Amino acid sequence: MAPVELPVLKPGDFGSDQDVRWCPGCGDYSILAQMKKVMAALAWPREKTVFVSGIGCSSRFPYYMNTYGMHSIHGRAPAFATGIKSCRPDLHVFVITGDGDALSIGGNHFMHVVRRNVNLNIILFNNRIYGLTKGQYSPTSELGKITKSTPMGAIDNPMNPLSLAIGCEATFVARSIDVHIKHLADTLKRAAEHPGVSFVEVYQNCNVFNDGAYKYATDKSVKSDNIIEIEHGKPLIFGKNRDKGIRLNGMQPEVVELGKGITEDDLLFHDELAPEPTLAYLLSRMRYPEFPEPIGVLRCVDAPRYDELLNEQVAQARAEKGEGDLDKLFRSGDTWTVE
Amino acid sequence: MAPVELPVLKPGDFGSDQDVRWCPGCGDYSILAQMKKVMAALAWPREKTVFVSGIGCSSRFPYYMNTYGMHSIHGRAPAFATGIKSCRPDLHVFVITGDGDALSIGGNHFMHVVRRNVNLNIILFNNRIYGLTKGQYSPTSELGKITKSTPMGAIDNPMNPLSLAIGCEATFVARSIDVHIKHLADTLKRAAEHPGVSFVEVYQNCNVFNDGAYKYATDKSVKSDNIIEIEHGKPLIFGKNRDKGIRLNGMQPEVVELGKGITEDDLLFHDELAPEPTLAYLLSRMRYPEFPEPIGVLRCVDAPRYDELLNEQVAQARAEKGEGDLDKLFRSGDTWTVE
Amino acid sequence: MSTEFESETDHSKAVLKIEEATVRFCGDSGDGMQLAGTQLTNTSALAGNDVATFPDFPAEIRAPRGTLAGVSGFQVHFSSTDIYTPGETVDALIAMNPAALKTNIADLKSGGVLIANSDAFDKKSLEQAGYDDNPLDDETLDSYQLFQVPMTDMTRRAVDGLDLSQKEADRCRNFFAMGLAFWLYGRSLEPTRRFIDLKFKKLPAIAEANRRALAAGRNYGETTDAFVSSFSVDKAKLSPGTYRNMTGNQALAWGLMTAAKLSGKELFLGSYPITPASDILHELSRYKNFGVRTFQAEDEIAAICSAIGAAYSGHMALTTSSGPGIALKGEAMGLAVMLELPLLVVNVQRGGPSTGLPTKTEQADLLQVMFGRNGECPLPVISARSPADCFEVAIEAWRVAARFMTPVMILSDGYLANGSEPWRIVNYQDLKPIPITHPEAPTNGKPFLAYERDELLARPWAIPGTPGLMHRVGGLEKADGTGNVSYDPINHQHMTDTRAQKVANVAQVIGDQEVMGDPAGDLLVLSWGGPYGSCRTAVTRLQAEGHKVSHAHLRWLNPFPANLGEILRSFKKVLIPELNMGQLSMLIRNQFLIDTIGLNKVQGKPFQVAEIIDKAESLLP
Amino acid sequence: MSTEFESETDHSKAVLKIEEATVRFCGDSGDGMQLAGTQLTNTSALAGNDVATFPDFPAEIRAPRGTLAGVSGFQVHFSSTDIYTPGETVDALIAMNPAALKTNIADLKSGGVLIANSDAFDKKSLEQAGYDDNPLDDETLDSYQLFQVPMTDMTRRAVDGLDLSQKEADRCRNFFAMGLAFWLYGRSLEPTRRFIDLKFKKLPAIAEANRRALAAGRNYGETTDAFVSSFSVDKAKLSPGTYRNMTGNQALAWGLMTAAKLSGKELFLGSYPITPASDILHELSRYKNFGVRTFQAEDEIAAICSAIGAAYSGHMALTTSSGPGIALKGEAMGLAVMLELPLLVVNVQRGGPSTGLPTKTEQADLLQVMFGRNGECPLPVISARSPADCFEVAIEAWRVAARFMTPVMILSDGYLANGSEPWRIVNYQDLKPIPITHPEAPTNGKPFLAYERDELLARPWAIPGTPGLMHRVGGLEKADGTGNVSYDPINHQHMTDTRAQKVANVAQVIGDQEVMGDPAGDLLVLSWGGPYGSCRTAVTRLQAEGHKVSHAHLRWLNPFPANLGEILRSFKKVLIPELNMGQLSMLIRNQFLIDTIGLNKVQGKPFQVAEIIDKAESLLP
Ligand SMILES: Cc1ncc(C[n+]2csc(CCOP(=O)(O)OP(=O)(O)O)c2C)c(N)n1
Ligand SMILES: Cc1ncc(C[n+]2csc(CCOP(=O)(O)OP(=O)(O)O)c2C)c(N)n1
Ligand code: SF4
Ligand code: SF4
Ligand SMILES: [Mg+2]
Ligand SMILES: [Mg+2]
Repeated sequence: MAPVELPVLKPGDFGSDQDVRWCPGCGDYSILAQMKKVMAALAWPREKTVFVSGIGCSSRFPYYMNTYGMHSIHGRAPAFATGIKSCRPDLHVFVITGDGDALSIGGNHFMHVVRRNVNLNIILFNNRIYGLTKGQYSPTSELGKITKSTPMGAIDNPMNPLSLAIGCEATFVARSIDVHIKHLADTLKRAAEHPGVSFVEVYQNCNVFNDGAYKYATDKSVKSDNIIEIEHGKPLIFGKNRDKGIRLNGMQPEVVELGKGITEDDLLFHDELAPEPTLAYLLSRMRYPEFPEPIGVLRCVDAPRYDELLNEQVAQARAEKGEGDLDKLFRSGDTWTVE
Repeated sequence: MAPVELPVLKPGDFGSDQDVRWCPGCGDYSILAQMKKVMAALAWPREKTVFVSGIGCSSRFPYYMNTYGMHSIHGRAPAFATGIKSCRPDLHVFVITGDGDALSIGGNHFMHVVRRNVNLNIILFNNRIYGLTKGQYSPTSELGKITKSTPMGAIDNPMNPLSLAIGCEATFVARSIDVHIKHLADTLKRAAEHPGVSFVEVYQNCNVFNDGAYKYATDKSVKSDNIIEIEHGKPLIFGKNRDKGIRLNGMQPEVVELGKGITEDDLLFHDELAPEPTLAYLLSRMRYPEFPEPIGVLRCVDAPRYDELLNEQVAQARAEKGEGDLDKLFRSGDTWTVE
Repeated sequence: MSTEFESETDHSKAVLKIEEATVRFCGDSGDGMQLAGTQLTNTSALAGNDVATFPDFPAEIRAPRGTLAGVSGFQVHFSSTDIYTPGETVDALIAMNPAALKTNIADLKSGGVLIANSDAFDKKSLEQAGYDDNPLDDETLDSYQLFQVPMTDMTRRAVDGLDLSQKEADRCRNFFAMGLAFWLYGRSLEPTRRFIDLKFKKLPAIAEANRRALAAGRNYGETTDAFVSSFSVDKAKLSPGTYRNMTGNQALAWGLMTAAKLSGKELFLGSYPITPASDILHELSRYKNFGVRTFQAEDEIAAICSAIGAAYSGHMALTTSSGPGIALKGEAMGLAVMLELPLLVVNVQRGGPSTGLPTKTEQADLLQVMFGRNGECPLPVISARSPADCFEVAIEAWRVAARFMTPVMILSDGYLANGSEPWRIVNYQDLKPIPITHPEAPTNGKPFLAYERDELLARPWAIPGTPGLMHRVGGLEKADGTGNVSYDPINHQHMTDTRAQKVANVAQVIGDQEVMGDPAGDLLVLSWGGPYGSCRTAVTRLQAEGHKVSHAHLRWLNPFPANLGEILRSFKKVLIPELNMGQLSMLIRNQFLIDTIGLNKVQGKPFQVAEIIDKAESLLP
Repeated sequence: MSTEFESETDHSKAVLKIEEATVRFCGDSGDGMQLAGTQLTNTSALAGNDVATFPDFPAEIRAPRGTLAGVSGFQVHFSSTDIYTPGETVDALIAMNPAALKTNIADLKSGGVLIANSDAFDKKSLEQAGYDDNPLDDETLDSYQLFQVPMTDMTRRAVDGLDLSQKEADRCRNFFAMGLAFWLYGRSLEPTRRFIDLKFKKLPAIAEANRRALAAGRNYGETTDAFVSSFSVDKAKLSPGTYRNMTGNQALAWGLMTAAKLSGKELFLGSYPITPASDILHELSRYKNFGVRTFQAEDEIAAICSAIGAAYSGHMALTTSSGPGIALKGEAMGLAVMLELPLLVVNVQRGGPSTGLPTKTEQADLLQVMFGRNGECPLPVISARSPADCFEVAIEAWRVAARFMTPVMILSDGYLANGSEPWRIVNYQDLKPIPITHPEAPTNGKPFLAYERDELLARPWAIPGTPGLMHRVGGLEKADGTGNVSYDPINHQHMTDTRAQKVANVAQVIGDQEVMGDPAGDLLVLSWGGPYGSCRTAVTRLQAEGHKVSHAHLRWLNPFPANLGEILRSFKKVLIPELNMGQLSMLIRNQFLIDTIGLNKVQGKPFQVAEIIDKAESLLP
């Protein structure tokens, strides 16, 4: 057969014919835009890609992508995706979810899909609020947060999605920010390319119910003090003048100023390939305001993938026993014949 | 009122009138016996104690305790317990669960009760198998394990319950072993006394469906090489002759032999009070056969408790607004009168 | 700052006295239509009318401004006579943009008043709404009294000089619309001014702007030539008393708090947010000083399980949700039935199946709540018939739950939950207490029997902390009396029968079914839940026309009142209007073998009175 | 090693020819009773009898040895005529200990053979079983033919010299019991010897011990004076063919694999273990070389969701569970109805409510599977009537699911799942293929419509990977045709009606209801599921006595066969025996307004034929 010339798809080709219905100004728009760019860059056929989501503002995402898609039920997207990927390892399967969808009602599926290392790409739009149901607190909302369901302030210790994912031994863990579009696109692309489960937490602004939740991380004047872009093999440096760094003090990270006898070599060097997840765990614990919060890839390691293993077992069984023969099966073991 | 002389209760007083129905030889018997001892030692009134469980062999536990108890539904015990404790902070509430109950179907409730730091005592009987349903693999079963539902071997990367709990910032995390009865009793007692959520993983032998799963940790001839009893403030030493230790190499633990220039001071010292859970996380990652597995208390820190905070909000609201007055409420805001 | 304070009754134009009116504000989600509707409601109620309202939200997510999906509406029905519904065909429609006009015009009655913000009918907005031509300019709207009002412009002018951004200025448009509507129906501006003062206390410029816009709207009606007359609606002859307006969700929350107090209990709510039930969680979480504990659980399963734990611990326990969440609670509800603990489960129904139409109303969960559990697993089911009725229903449900030691299901729906009507304020001390006793340790040396039963088959509610009563409960079948685990076949039959009989016994306390109208006749309209109002109105009208029609409205769906069969058999035909495909019908047909006639509709909307009348007339001789 | 090989037919004692016999082995869970029963079954089947079995497990957890809770039983019914049930009153009971005797003796028919392992009736065991005195020694058992056999002792002697521990020796007792039973019914030892050879290939000492114990048991019967005669049961006149014995769970698993192959699909099972459904998961997980993928999910919700994902991806998808797990799947089932994807949901029912009686059988989930979802959410429901029938049912269910693009519920129960009967092996190529086509990209430039329907209202099954058919599905109501989200009221009504009509259309393909007996008469026994066998036997006997009774057994519970109403109305009375409190009755009464008579029982056990006959007789003129 002659090689087929594939048409080159542009980001716009990944948009569906449905009106995008997020609130004007919502951070979700930016994530959608970056995702389309990444799709174009990856140049996978659209029909080979499936977006699966739960319920929430963020979970409307699949409707807006001109790929296959499923807007499922609240919290369960990882389970649908596991079924798809287990049967069809040829497909690229994305899970789009929110902080409530993934971590509240869907926490268990999230946990298990991560520890099984199913080859999915999970993008969590973390706006630290329930957007779709109009403003209740979520598992990532801060202590003391006043919301519709917590008029005296939230009293639940918030979850740290990255720590949780690392607790479940996620093989790819990253964080990015809705408005940091280049970083976001790069991160989404790396996540898509990772063989195994990839988990990206995206800081997303809900300008209606939780506006400014990430101001510290997006506001030009302060962000370089409050976030730190980590890169494999590089020391942890941040600050507007790149004059601050993170040093290890025993098991404890500490912020130091460069100069005054402290050089880059004294700093913690990032190693996203570390086989043990302890470093990634430590990084995930760095939280504003005590620390700059890491963005970028915290962990990226190779491990067996559930979906592949499952399909390998099928192949192996066939190789060892031959393609199943029903007539033979029916007649195996004790049978008797009536004439 | 004259002080009432409380009768001193013995372990046997905590046994109910129901026949204990585990398989002969099951590790659950030992845990039950130690729990009764701990109850007697704590000397809390029996009526102030509630055992809540899910479904599984282990979850029959409440029937055998002469306290209040609830044998609930599969995986949900933490949620029932949260309701009880939120309303009745005066009660001592224990959650008894299995590896399937807590980590498979119940993973989400486990995660949330831990991160909320509800003042419960969670004892997980980890036999790495589904006992009650007769031998399917569980989330803690090893890769490659052949069970009724995995005739070609399990392909799910097993969960590490301690890592998960630490990922959720558990304030008390410990591990013990069914047959290590003194250690078990001490650990259960410390867990019971911890203010906040306490989580104890107990290695439990299911001699019917997974016999010998913990042989490496219980067999006299090898156990001292394969487990390490950690103690706060003490260096990590193990081995039959206490001649081996754990040293930190960057973020990575390594096994070293004492002597030959290596002294106790070179070893990692345990600090269960470390405010950041990274050390506890690192310890939780030490797994047989690469490492001796830690038993004892990995983490024990103080943090606000959900149930207390909730009841404080109630008290605060009453203090600030006065005890609610329905008649006043009904007449608040816009009303009108028809003569 | 200057605010105009002319006498508001000084109408220079003709005033037509009418009996009732239905007014609907509609506009973009951001246009403040819910507020406008609420203000008109309160003002009308304060003026002594009977009122009922129905908000119509857009789908959960916010659509871009100006699109059809983003339209939000609020309907107010006020009357000098008793009313049972928020009205159906609309007498006056205030449309803030083309999209709002497009989605709402079908409900405006022929000849009705249509006020459109003509400034909003620009090319882009028309396109967004899918209009090729401007309907204000052609003959499309000829059958209505169309008033084109340049609201944006007038509002901007009214607030001129207050140093507001244009966006801020435009946000006052809804007050302009209110002012105009208030003029049209002879309403006082005072209550709304008070509201403005309170709400914008910290934003004096905004407060003043809204005040001015409000006045400008009123003045526009009064002054321009466009409107030649206004309307007046007399006071209704409501029972004497003090009233307030309440939505169903608020009434339910307050009823629950009242029930708690009446039974000497503190309330625990385990819930997970879901439209349209979330507001009960929001409301209850505000009343911690009433001893209310609310727990936003990680999911619906944890929510009900925490509530069962609370019930076991001796609290008044509750969980709230809507259809999809109720589906998730089925397994735990089964446990509650087995444990025989008092528990309230509230289902504020919405359009299904699956995620369905989350913001729309429907009654299609009746069979789910009856049967959505494994095994023979009966529990009592009660339903509310109007927003204010939710208050009573909550109390009655708890009375039964506590008396019978059983979970009780409360059915509401999106229409009741968000709709509102006047509630005659009760005095707490006039309410009948709900007596609850917890056993103490037996002193006669006999062992405590956790499943010993009283004359109605209820078991004792022994709570942790009580010495001598330590016992274990669980989901395995239990031995009669002791409650220990039992696999005995005959015991299982006995316990199954007992649980069923206990629920049947509820019929002994709920009283007989009442019938509005003659106890026999050609047609009985049998209804439950939200359609109460439309059915009552329809039957009242049919009776006035001399038809032998009566109306019976069921409050309890399980068990049925003892006399229901007798009533049903006294009519030649039985019509059951339901916002589902025949779920009550199924229960009635099964139990009474009567060939009921269904009027079924699943369109996310309540019945129109006319629909019921039409159907009934087709069945009458 | 020496094994005795005397001719097994060389009976020196009298042989009584009987038509059928029901034998039950019972003992402690550790006594190997299931194995003993299975061996007797296979041997009898190989001897040409019709057979049916019913194991009776103890509650899920293992009780201490010798306790009542730990008793395990296995009943075998074999016959020279067609049989439909595993028998009821037992002809011969083999009891390995006092606890087993105590729990089983009530089922032994008066005058029946009772073989007791007298060695096990020591003081401690008697106490554990709650016997004050040894029933073997007093008059308690006078109405039975009691044979006291010192099995423990005899077995130990038989294996003497094989260097086994006492525990190992005692484990051979079940083979002794088998040998004795085999002698009693003139059965060959050969099949069991083959089994021993295979099973203990790697443990020659154990194999030899079992072989010896087996022979010893046989010899004991042959030699001792205790037994004066044995029995023989002729071959049954089964249809010609090759047979094998199958349990319901195995038959279901194989049926599913067959259905997959017939439709050219690979099978995906998402499941979570639960009694009594787990064996389907176990069985299917063994056949990866058939392209079967099994996924043990973290819970039942993930199980069904993964299956829906698999269905979307184009596989034959399945989820299996029992009552409590099915309750958890309700929300996701609703989504499957909305997505209109083919999916099989298997509910192997057990005793409820809640955790209930996990190892006992019941049919009390019918209404749950009909209605346990929010909103109007219909799906077809099919039920199996016997263990082997599960094979057919699986295929038929998938045929409908794939044809109509709908989830289909398959009802089995603990009795069918663990019971077994002969299955006449089919030839794969004799089975009707299940044609499935997936659309390809339209070439006519028209957009692909994911919810366009064919004549039976099924939508196309477009699968990911197909260029040009990219589309999104979801749980919000969807527009007719396109499948895009739609909040339109009329569309919602239309889609609700369409989903209902689609399920109703299944009646067009399932064929008419058949009646055994006259098409009209005094009484129709209407049954579904497990009670098929008892009902068929009962009606056959009643007919033989000349009564005007017929039997109709429903396979599809939703929709009903088109001619069902006509049939029902042709009988004066309709009796519906169900292992629940009247769930099919409810559906029938609602739909046909017929005053059905229920025979209802929830005792964790199947019906006895006599129960049905008694009830039927009470209704006959
Ligand atoms: C079973 C069920 N429970 C509850 C809901 C209501 N619900 C829809 S989305 C949502 C949470 C949304 O929050 P998040 O996941 O953070 O997404 P966001 O809207 O913030 O993007 C809830 C509670 C539902 N649709 N289904
Ligand atoms: C909803 C539901 N799903 C499944 C089951 C069946 N089930 C009972 S216990 C259990 C797992 C038991 O394993 P584990 O929690 O490890 O406890 P163990 O028996 O090993 O102590 C399962 C799957 C159930 N009872 N309820
Ligand atoms: S509510 Fe918040 S998250 Fe949802 S669309 Fe609007 S801005 Fe975005
Ligand atoms: S099956 Fe295993 S865990 Fe369960 S009681 Fe028996 S030995 Fe213990
Ligand atoms: Mg969110
Ligand atoms: Mg286990």
